[in-house]
Amino acid sequence: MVEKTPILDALTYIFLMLGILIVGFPIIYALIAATLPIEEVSRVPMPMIPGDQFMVNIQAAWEKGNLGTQLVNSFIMASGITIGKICVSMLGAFSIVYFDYRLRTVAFVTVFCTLMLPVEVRILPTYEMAANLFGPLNLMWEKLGLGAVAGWIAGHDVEINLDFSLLDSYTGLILPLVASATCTFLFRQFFLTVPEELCEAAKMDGASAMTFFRKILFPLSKTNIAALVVIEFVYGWNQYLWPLLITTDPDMMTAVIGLQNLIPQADDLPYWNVAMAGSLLVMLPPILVVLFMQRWFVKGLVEREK
Amino acid sequence: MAQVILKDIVKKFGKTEVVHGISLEIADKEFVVLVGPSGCGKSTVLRMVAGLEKITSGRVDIGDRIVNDIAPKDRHVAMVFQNYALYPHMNVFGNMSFGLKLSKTPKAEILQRVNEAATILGLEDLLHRKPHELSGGQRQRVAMGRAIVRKPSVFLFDEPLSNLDAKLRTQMRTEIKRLHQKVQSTIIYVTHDQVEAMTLADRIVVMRDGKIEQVGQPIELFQNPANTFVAGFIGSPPMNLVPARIVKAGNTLKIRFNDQLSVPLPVKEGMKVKEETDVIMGLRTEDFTVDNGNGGFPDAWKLDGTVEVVEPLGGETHMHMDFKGVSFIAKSEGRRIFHAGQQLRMAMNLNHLHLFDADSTQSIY
Amino acid sequence: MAQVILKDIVKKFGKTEVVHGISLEIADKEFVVLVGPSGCGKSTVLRMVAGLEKITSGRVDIGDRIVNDIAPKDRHVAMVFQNYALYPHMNVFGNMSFGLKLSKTPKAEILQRVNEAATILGLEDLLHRKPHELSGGQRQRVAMGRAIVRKPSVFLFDEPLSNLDAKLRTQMRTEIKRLHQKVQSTIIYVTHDQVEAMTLADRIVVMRDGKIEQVGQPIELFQNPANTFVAGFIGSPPMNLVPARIVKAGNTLKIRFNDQLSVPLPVKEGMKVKEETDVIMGLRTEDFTVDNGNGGFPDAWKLDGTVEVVEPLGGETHMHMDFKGVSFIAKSEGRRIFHAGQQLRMAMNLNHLHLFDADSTQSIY
Amino acid sequence: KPIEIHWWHAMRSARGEVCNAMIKKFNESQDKYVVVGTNKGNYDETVNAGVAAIRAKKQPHILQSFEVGTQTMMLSGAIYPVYELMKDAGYKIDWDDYLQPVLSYYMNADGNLMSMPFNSSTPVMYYNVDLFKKAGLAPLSKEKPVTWDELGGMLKKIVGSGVPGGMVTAWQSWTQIENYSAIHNIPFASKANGYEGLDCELTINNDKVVNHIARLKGWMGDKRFFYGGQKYQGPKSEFLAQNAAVYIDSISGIAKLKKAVKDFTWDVAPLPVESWMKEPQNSIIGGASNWVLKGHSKKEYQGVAAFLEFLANNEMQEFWHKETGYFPITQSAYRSLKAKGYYDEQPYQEVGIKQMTRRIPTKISRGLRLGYFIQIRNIINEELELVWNDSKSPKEAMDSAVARSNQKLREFEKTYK
Amino acid sequence: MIKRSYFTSKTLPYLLILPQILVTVTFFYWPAFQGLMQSMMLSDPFGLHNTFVWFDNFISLFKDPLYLKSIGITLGFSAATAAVSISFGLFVATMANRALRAKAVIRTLLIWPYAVAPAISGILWLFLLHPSYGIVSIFLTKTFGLDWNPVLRGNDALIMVIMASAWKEVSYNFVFFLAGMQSIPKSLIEAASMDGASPFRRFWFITIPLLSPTMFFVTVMNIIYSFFETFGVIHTVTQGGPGGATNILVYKVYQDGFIGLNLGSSSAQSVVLMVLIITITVLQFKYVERKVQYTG
Ligand SMILES: Nc1ncnc2c1ncn2[C@@H]1O[C@H](COP(=O)(O)OP(=O)(O)OP(=O)(O)O)[C@@H](O)[C@H]1O
Ligand SMILES: Nc1ncnc2c1ncn2[C@@H]1O[C@H](COP(=O)(O)OP(=O)(O)OP(=O)(O)O)[C@@H](O)[C@H]1O
Ligand SMILES: O=P(O)(O)OC[C@H](O)CO
Ligand SMILES: [Mg+2]
Ligand SMILES: [Mg+2]
Repeated sequence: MVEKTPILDALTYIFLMLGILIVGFPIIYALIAATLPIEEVSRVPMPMIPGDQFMVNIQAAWEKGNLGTQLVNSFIMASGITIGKICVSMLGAFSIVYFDYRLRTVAFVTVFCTLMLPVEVRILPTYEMAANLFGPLNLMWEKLGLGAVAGWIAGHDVEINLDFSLLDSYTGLILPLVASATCTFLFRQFFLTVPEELCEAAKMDGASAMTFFRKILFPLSKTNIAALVVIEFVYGWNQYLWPLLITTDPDMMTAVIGLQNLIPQADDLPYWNVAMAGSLLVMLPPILVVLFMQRWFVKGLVEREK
Repeated sequence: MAQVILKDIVKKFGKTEVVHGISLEIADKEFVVLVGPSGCGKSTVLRMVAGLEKITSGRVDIGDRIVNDIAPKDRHVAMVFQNYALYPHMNVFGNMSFGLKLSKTPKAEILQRVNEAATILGLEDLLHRKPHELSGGQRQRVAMGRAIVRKPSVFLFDEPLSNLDAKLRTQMRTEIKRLHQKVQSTIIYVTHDQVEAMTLADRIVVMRDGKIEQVGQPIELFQNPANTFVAGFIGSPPMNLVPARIVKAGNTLKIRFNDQLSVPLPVKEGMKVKEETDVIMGLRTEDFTVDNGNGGFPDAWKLDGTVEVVEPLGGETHMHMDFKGVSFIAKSEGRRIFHAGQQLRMAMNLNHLHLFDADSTQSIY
Repeated sequence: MAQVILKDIVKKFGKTEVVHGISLEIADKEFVVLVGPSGCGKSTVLRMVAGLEKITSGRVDIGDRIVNDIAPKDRHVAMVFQNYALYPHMNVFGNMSFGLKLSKTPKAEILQRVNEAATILGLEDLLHRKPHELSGGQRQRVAMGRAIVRKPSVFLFDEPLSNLDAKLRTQMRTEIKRLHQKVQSTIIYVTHDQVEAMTLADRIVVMRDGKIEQVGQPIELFQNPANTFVAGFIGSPPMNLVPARIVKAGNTLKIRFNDQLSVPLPVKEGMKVKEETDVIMGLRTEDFTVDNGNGGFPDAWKLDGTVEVVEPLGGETHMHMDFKGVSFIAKSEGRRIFHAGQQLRMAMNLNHLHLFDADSTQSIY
Repeated sequence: KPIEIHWWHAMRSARGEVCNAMIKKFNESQDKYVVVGTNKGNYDETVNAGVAAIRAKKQPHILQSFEVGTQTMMLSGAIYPVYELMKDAGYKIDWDDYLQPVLSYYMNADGNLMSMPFNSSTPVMYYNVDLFKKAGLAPLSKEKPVTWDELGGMLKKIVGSGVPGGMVTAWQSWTQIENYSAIHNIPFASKANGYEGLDCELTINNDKVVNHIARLKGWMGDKRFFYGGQKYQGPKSEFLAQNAAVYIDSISGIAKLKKAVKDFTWDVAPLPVESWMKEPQNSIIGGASNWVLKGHSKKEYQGVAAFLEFLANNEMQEFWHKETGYFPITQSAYRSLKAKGYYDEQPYQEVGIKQMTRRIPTKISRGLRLGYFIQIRNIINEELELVWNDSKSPKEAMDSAVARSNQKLREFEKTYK
Repeated sequence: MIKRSYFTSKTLPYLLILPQILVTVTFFYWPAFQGLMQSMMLSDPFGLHNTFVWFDNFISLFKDPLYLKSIGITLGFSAATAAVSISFGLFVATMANRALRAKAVIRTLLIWPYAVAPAISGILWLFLLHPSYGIVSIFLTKTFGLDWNPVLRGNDALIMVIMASAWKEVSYNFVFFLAGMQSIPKSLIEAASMDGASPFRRFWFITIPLLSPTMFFVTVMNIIYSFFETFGVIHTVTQGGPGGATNILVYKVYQDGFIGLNLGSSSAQSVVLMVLIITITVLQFKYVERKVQYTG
């Protein structure tokens, strides 16, 4: 603005620096801790001068926390959720926005009721669902007395026990988290802003629905996809309660869960240096994704508002 | 062979009918312009011809086929949209060739057709640009190019120029006219800009509220508007439309505006105007002239008035005049300078008078 | 006392200079319109007067004070923005009274001033509406009201009408004119619409690329454009501007367009045009008349040409003519019908001829 | 291809490594079975992982559950009682050879062993010998417990000598209420601490317990006692950092202290008793046992039995005891260690055993068998925290703990009726 | 909602929406239904004994003073987390919006905590605020003589989890506020300054009111975040303690259901949360409908 406000301007920058410092302090502190040997880190107060044990601690964290495997798991889970959500929701939104069919409203309502409901509130039954995907079928079999009917037809007892578990599997880590409408909503919002004429022009050009989707809509959604990639990757990577429950095999655990093993518990030595090194390692990938894809990320976030 | 015939076409969106049975025959190679105020159904009619909108009832023929149930791409029509609807992620070549590619046209032919169209439109150097790297006019041209390459027998334009600024609009108008002369297709063109309609059309279709008000050549509509709606819509500045009453004065009829002001009604052959009817009197702004004594108009056509507002536009000047309580706008040549408050004697050229029935608004004179 | 004086004002954004030393004196109560193509710096100049933009160098006086370092609110200016910039969360009353409230004006006075302004603008019944409950024209009026209540000595308008549709624009134009007559303040008005400029301004300032091209009364600019830029900018359709060469023919001078076409250059007192110079010849479209033998023009001013494109607008017709390879646009009365290909003999009214130097584009005749 | 046997346990860090070593030994000792051990977090988490897995029919073969989960597991209907398992698998086990206080905790009403004791512990008192010396205090006896009053006096001296705090305790409910009650033969709950019926009720709002809590609360005033929290931070780090000179925890703390303490000497003493308790009862056990879960094949159970048998053999038990501090669960292993003179070298290793076996267990000191005990412990913990942070008086807290717990007990009772 | 130019096909739209519906029904509706059933049953931890008890679980839930306390804690925690992160986010965004230069750099420096998992944020803050070795708590104790002890004192613990939760949200809020401020037409601010409003008044009278839609959205998202996603923070830092002082609703669901194995009550709590969230969502949509318009 045009006022001459040198004091205010200076204050602005001072406050900004302060703000950035406050926000950044935990990480700076963690970084320093991660460079110190155990004796230093458990000194009170911890020295603020970085030590030279960074690589040692990183290595300790890597080995102790089984981070190699777990980072890969996190990566697979995060990417799986990202790709799954984007695919499922893009097709869903396409169906809802561009087609007129009898059950459209039903589909719309069905999907969007789930908009803001996090997994946490339905965690237990979801767990059982994941434990046996065919549970409901089995239950129906029992409850509806279909078994008896089948038995009567077959002339002997028919026991059906379909069994397909998602526990300790990537599918289990991923699929239940794909069940959310946020992305579908976002794509729907975006599709609604795509000029109708574009679709009409394509129709005049002889494009079928899927051609339009592949050749026009998909390329146009690129920035939205990029935005969602960031948001969903971070979301997937940072999942806590779900992977905590669904994985039991240490080789299937995700890094954020595995990290708990590095935090000094009541029965360990206070290896905070290793814990911090591990934390840094585990938080790095999503941070990098956010920083490198900032532009899209911000766009995506802000568009969620609409 | 690409005449287009609309027969009683009706369009309903849900329960609301927005086009109420329109019939229209468009000859091969004719340039027809649909005009009318916003929401009157112009686009809807066009889109029914294009096949983008189902026809609720009635039928559309293109060439010698009923096309009601034919897919847009098979109707041999091409459409240019108001916002161009260029595919933003494809370059100009991609945009122009997309339809051909989808119809599996051989590569060589695509190339040839696109180049041909690009030459016609002066787009040769832009083929590799993306739409966002083009100016408004260039985009407009690409949109036309995309239509041309398909060699349609009918071109449909939906307000193709309304996104352009005034200068470019004038220029593109000429280009479209030239294009029509070159490609010799039937064109149906939607606009709400009456200048465009006047300058481009072989015939203008004036629509209102889902109905056709009048169809005719531009000059015909200008000179013989069928009703006040067309009269007010065609011509700029619009025709003065003033309520009046026909009264008897001796053995002639007079148009009486108020107690103080009336003018004689010139007798016309076969005239059906009756006395003591309420009418709307129409007179174009150019049918006023500042009286200099040698216009050759009878004195009864001359009125004394006051200039209220002057709008000098350079080449012409619009004067908001008050004649004894009745307001008219008069146009005058631009180089003479008038000022507000000035007293002027003006002659009305009642040879160009229009009268409309006050109730039905239909022309009665 | 609110004359506005700009003295050599320069504006740089970073390193790019967008206003290159403009000087202008605006008298008290004068209505000055800045016109020019997009990006020429109109808004920037206005905003420097408002105090919204720092002045890089030069000075601005308002009334008898240098205002370079005075805050916007203390300059006694009020501004109406293109998008109105109404506070969406306040109702009309809130919008209009916001400035007064901030300056701790007593309640009673606020009420009185707002009511006064509302009366002037016909906003009495809308005071409790929020901006989004208003039509475009009403918003426009509120924006003006907000300016009026502050009783500024200078009003600044930045394209206040460009968001409105054509009809409303005409109507609001009249209201602004009326407002000026009522409040009697100095007004600086930015537009790129030359009709607005012509009809509103006491004086027009034509700008291009951060410089002033010409300042003058509307009719003056129309009749005596200082250069081809102004000539082309003011007037619609724009003046014909055709390159030509002055050659000697006997003891008179001729304007030669090409081997086959030339017209005599009427001698004018104090004329400085020299032979064998390249010029651009300017002639307005209305200075062509279809020759009917009694226009009183010398034969040498008459040319035979072919009609290439006809644009009948009803009241007038624009004809794109070709005279032996030279193109002109001529305007003709609307009721005569011409058609493309027609041969016509046209008279040029060379009394209204303009000549511009081909290099400098400055008027030389 | 060897048959996989899955074992979910709560053993991590030092103890986890020992577990892994034992598994490795077993796997190398034969080629029919492969045991896969998985740490499922702490005790709570391991039990809930197990429960969830059972519900989902993805249960492991063996699930380690801490003593608190005993009732839950017993009534679950999801377990394969070990006595049956061992019988079915053809092992003849001499159950009498097992430490009786341990066995009695895991036996059903008919005296049959439901789960295989594995890591059994009992709380003891660790103290910092150096700080004691500095405060002019003599080392404590390993046999005869000090009284709480004596301890109070000692702590006063210690704090007076400049140590930031006196005493801290881990597992506060277990050490200060459950074991306090057992040692002083005060019922923790009615119906013989729940052994004799689901309709039992908690009784910890008795004067003795309340007074004990009040005493600790009183000590907080002059830093003789302070609260170190339950997790991450924990009282142990306070002991390690020499912020506290006395530290009450399970004997399994030995493994960790051995590993972690570098710069001071520490020793172990029995838990303090009240001066009026002339003949203190045995302390009760803690730690965990291994539950065999239903739903697997006979062949696999064969392997399970082999593994459990393996874990109980002398060699493994000695190894386990030495490395972790947990009891050797069989008399023979204990005797063998004794015979080797191990306890002469490492006398502190024997403090817990002696404390736990010093008297024949009464119905009250035998153990606890409560439904929803995990929640009840959390309730007690919560209420104690409210005492520590001045929100409630000891009496209020204990009353509320009893009321809340009883509600849980009723719910549990309803569920199983 | 309906595009004018839709495609028509009998099967294609169903095929396209099928994966979404399948996933939603399988992992959302079915579990939700199960949860609802479970909430009306008394069951043993292993699901082998189930008694249908209608609304008993809900009734005892709302009779339970601890549940009511947990509601109170959750509300306080969410309100505080939202207040801290919103006010801080707004403040920094305002500063960043004022700064003429380096907006991109500033954003980069502020945005990354968004990517940090709540659980890790908890660890970081635990490390900073730990009573015996956390640098911040040492600073607080030494400088202000505060007796800071989140292990013992509920309020301190609550403050600790609020810090850890709010920290992460600051960047999220910052992004929205900055975007919101940048979408306020410059001319409005200019008009206000012509009207004589100082920077502070412009902020108060123009920016804040115009930011209200963003503010509302951000508040809703913050509340949802602090209701659910902070699970990781609580789980790593306090486990609901001390004395239940940080036992927010979602943690209680976990604690009663997964640790305490009291499934009926836990499910009833889930249902309560679900209803709550649905209410918030509906409100959110209602409000979005009549959002303040920026232009006009
Ligand atoms: N998909 C639709 N659903 C419902 N009503 C519609 C739809 N499309 C158009 N209409 C309505 O039909 C009427 C005619 O619309 P149409 O678009 O044909 O008008 P138009 O003459 O092209 O107007 P404009 O000049 O504004 O483009 C309008 O009242 C419009 O609201
Ligand atoms: N804040 C700015 N930073 C950099 N350049 C600017 C800024 N504001 C304006 N300009 C540049 O200054 C020149 C003049 O801009 P200005 O807005 O005054 O044009 P204008 O005549 O008002 O145009 P229009 O008719 O499009 O409003 C343009 O080239 C523009 O790009
Ligand atoms: O530390 P542990 O393994 O001895 O267990 C202590 C308690 O018994 C747990 O309930
Ligand atoms: Mg239209
Ligand atoms: Mg401008």
